[in-house]
Amino acid sequence: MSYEPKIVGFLCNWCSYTGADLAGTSRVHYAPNIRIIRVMCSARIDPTFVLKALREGADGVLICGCHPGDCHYSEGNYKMMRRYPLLKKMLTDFGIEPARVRLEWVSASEGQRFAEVVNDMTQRVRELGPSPIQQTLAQDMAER
Amino acid sequence: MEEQRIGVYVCQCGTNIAKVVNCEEVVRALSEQPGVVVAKTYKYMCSNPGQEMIIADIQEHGLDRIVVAACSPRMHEPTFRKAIQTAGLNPYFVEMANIREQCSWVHDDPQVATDKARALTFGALHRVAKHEPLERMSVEMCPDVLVIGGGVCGMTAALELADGGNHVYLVEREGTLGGNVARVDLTAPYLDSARDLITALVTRVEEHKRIDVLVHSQVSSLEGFVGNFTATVETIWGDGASVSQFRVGNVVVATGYKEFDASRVVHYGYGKLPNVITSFEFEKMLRAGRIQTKEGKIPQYVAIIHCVGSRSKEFHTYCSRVCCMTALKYAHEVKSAIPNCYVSDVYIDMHAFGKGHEDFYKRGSEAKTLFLMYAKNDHPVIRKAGPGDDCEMLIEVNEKLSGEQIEIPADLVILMVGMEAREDSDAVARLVNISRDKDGWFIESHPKLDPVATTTDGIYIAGVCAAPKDIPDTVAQARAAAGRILAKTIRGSIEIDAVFAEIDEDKCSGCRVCNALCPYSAITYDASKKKSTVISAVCKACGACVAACPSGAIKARHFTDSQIFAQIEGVLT
Amino acid sequence: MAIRVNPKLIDELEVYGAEDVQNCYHCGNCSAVCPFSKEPYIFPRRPMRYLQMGLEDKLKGSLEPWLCYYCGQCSEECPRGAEPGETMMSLRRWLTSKYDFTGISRAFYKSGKVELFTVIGAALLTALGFVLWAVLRGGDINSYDGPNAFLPAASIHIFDWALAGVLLALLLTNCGRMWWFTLGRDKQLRTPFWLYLKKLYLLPLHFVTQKRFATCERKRPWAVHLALVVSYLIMLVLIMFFLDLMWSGPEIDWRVHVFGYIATVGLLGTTIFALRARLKKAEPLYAHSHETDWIFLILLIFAAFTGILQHILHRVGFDAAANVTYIVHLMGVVPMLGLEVPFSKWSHLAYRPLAMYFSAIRAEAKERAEKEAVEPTLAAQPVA
Amino acid sequence: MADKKLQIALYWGAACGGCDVAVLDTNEFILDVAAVADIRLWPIAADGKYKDIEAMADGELDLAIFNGGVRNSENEHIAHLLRQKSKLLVAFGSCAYMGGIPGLANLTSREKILETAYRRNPSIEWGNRVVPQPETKLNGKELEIPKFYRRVYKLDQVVDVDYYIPGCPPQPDRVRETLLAIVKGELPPKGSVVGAFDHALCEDCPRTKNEKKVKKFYRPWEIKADPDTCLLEQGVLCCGVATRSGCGVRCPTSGIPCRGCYGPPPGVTDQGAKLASAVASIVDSKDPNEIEEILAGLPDFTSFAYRYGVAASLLQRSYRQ
Repeated sequence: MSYEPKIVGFLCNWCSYTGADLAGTSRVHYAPNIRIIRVMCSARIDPTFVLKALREGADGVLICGCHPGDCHYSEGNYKMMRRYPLLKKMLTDFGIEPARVRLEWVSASEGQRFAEVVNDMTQRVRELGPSPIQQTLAQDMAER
Repeated sequence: MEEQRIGVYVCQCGTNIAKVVNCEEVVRALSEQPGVVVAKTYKYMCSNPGQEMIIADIQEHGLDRIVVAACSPRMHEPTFRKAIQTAGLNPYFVEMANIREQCSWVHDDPQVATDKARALTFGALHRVAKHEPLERMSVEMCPDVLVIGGGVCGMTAALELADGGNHVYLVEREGTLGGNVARVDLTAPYLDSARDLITALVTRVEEHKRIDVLVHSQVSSLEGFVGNFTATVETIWGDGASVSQFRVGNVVVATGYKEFDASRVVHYGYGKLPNVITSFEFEKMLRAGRIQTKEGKIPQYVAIIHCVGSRSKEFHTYCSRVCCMTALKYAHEVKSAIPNCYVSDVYIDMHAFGKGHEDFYKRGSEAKTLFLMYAKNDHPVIRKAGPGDDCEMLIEVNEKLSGEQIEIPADLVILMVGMEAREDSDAVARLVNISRDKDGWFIESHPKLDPVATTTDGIYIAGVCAAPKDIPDTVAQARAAAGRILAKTIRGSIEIDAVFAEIDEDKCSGCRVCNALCPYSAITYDASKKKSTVISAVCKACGACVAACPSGAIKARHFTDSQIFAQIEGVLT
Repeated sequence: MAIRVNPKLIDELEVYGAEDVQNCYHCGNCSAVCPFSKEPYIFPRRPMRYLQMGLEDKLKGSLEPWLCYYCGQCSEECPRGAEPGETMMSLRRWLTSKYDFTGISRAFYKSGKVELFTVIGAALLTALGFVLWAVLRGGDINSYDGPNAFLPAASIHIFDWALAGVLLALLLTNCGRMWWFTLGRDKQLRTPFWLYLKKLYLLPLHFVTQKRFATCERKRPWAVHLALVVSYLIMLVLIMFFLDLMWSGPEIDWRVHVFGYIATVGLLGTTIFALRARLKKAEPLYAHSHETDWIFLILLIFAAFTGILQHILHRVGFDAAANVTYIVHLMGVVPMLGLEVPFSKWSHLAYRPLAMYFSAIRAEAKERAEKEAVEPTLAAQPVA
Repeated sequence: MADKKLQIALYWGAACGGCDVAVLDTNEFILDVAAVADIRLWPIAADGKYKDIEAMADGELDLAIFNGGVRNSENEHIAHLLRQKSKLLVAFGSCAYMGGIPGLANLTSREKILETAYRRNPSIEWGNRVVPQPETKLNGKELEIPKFYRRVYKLDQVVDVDYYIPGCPPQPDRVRETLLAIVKGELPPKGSVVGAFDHALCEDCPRTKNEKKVKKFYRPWEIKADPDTCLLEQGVLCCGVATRSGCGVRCPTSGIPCRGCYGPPPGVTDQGAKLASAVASIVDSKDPNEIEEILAGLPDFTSFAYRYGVAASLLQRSYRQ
């Protein structure tokens, strides 16, 4: 079987998770590779979560929050917006393609857009190939 | 830890889930997991028989945690929380896996959808194992209200609240009540007297036994949180001052605005040309009952210039909303006082959005007010007329509707000065812990759905302090704020959601990284203990501080690191 | 150089019938529905703006009012009741008074009474003049034609031509002034003489066919107007060139007969129709009637009616009555032609075709100027 | 126990020797230790052969103190050996605890390290630039040197560890207290971090803390930082917020930002990620471009945030191909 990427999605409750639900109620089909985890706000997303997901075998991580200016908590998404560049920088230093992690703003009304984002993300991660993390760590162990 | 006894329930949602997801297979996979005592699938988990099945299983098998793989938790989480509570479990011991909206409805390959449903349910299973019992809290709500600002807005809110039975402290910085409306003659578009309006309000406020009016006063501090604020008010009496302190449950901020300083617009010559006056100066003339130039002459030509300080790149980009109708009111008042006077109304756009406004605009046209349009950033320029002219001044403007460069004769020019956030709005915002937008107006909780509440619980904003608006809108907001407060105080206490952030005092290092992150100012710093604390009544559980806390001292109840880690592990098995 | 706004002009225009122009807030609906409004002649909105602002010079130089036939669609579409159609009508009246150098036109438009009294005065003078003349030269009241005729055709003919000469002189002077205001004084506009020749065909074309009017969505006003114009022209030709043929007994040329009756039916029919319509305010065009409109219509009906009446009286043998009626007829015709053509409503028979002629010249001159302005820049483009 | 001397072994893996010095820095206390204990192995200070350890019975040692990470097969071999022979195994110092400074090498690859150390380094003067191999044939004989692993491990990634004493190096006072506790048998639960506190460094830092909003970051030498105010809020990247206290706030009190050697406070899974989260959160901007610009003031953030903790992080190493 060909490689199918595993993608973990961290979605804020008010915009993006609702947007993903809207994709469902509108029956907008999209790639099945994403596993969504709900958080109250994108500000709750600690870079640790992303590293944890990658470490546990995710090939990509999608972070979605309300559009800037539209946060349910008024400014939570800006906190994620600030963490994101540093997170990408760290991933690059760890030799992981930063494209495996992506931050997108998806509102509660953008079910269609959510589907497009997931499809695009899935395609890109598929092109990147499987995450090297678990395999490399296994090779390290085998060497000893 | 004691062995957990988890029940897993996979809903078929009629065929909504079952036609794509093989629910039996999900149940089979889950039933093999450690800790899972019961795993079942059923047609409609949310139906009464479905809920009763879960309740019966909890009692029969001694289940302590429940996973429901069904629709979106946004739909039925409350249902299942209630159900397991009926069975004697803490309501937070249930976790839902969204296998309908985010699985069966968006995928069509049964195998793939089943795999995904299984993964999502594994996520829920791992997560629920980490759940903790949570209890809702109740906080006492003081019924007294502090109203800051004694204009139309503050007085209306105070009366509404006091009529509703609450005690109100109305704090006004100036020596008299009335605010800016007290400076106005008639009101547009129905030309009622502002004086009558204000007098009626002031009399009622001053006579109301449940309103304490504090003039010459300022709120110097506001401590606490919703239902439990302590306000300190300083009052200055001539050369003496006194300080009073009282407890309030809620605050209405109705601090209004100040007018734009017309001398900032140099090309209008305000302050240099004696007969260029501001709208408020003209109101004074109208109240005195005599429209005349500085020299005491009756003007033959009156010009009104709109958007002074508003809708321009240089000053304020926003529209001040009331000036258009006020300008029409001036045209009307000039024409009725001096029938042979020619009124030019120099505007950018005529904003006649409100009730009766368009008709009022038409009446202005019918009375032969000459409307002349200028471009937003191409201001008219006023200069003194020559000796041969039959007027005092000439206003040169690039008139948009004709495309001509014209000059308008004028003996008296009225500048429609816009509204501006008061210079102390920053201090007020800090005082009550709310934010301001780039123009200095206070920010509402939601611009459309929650316009009088703020991100700080118990603090309401009404009237122009939130953005320019006219008297009817202001009064509506004042009453809305009062209504919100009355609805909250009537119960005597407020219930606080069990989901909020809390700081482990032992772990908090007092680094204060979290302090500025909270949009609700729910985090306070105790300087003596050198620790930060979350006021749970104020916290809305976004988790921004939790993610940022570098010492892992802040816990997001029901969204803890370990719960989310567990879910990550689960969905990736 | 900035143009001074004159807020008083709008008051001045009120007597010409522009009563609602202040209501206009320039949504542009009127110009959008008007079938004639296109670059560079955008109306009614633009002239209305000039009027609101009192830009008198701009208005005097406008051809737009003459390009409007007052179908009235603009007034129907106007959301503010600013009556753009009527405003254009009143601007035509105002322009007429501006083109006229004598000031008579202005006096007529400013006061219906002045016009009425002038018309009556002219009528009485006419009657007096003709009666005196007939009596002095010994004309026989019982003789309609022949050498002893009370009013001999040949003399009347001479009078016709004399009157026509005076009228033409007055009208041409006014037309000259119109040219000066609209084309002549515009220093920026370069209108070579050949352009005037090139467009000259437009004058008779529009005069005779009224074909622009046919562009309006409503066709009836055009039909009526065309009928009136054609009838009038026929009558004019008959009177100016074949008066003597119309005069005498049973031997009248049958062609004169046929054309004469057609013209009479046309004149009477159209004017009665218009009178009825104005009374009933049947169409936007007829909804607002200025005093001058009434006087003009009544004079026209009066002239047509008395004209055919004296003919019939003569034909049935009541020559004395025919002669009296003829005097009465002249009492209508002379003020109608002598006052209405150069100074009042009827002057538009000259101004309107002229305006179309001028507007075509102006438009082409402008287009040429623009082309010239563009071409050098094109030439200066670097070659890629 | 009182009549029998404690049997102790000290060992260094991939380490700089600082930890051993830290033990010696307990000064005369080390003599008290010597009085109650037999030091069976301490390569830096005392003689002792691996084969002596190998000859011991399992559990014969009471305490083995291991400093340094596990970089090669020798390190691992001794780690296993000490685990087997000792009742207690303590990971001593940041390298044993988290991989430490040598663990930074995990951000590059073994090949690159060898290339740099044996071929590209400008100080290499001998001619053939040979990269040593684990097995070499010389004069018909097979020579073995320890195998250089692909990466550095922290001690507990290789063997089971009883206690951790963080620090680069651990503070002598903490060392003394810990050793005393072990001698007295007052042992905390297995797996505990000892010789350090359960809170972050800031709690003990004397600098004044205010609400934090940072518009610009500075390297320590770029700014004359106020000596009484929190360094982080002045824009100097200080790891103290995400670092366990126990060192005595040595660096910040000397005007140097904390480098994070005591590792993350309890409750923090990944020190670098947490530091990133905290530091980015206080950036004072809502404009993506400005945010990037401000964060560009943190060059080589990863190495800074994981100075001691790459091997202990969630990702553990670089995955660059």
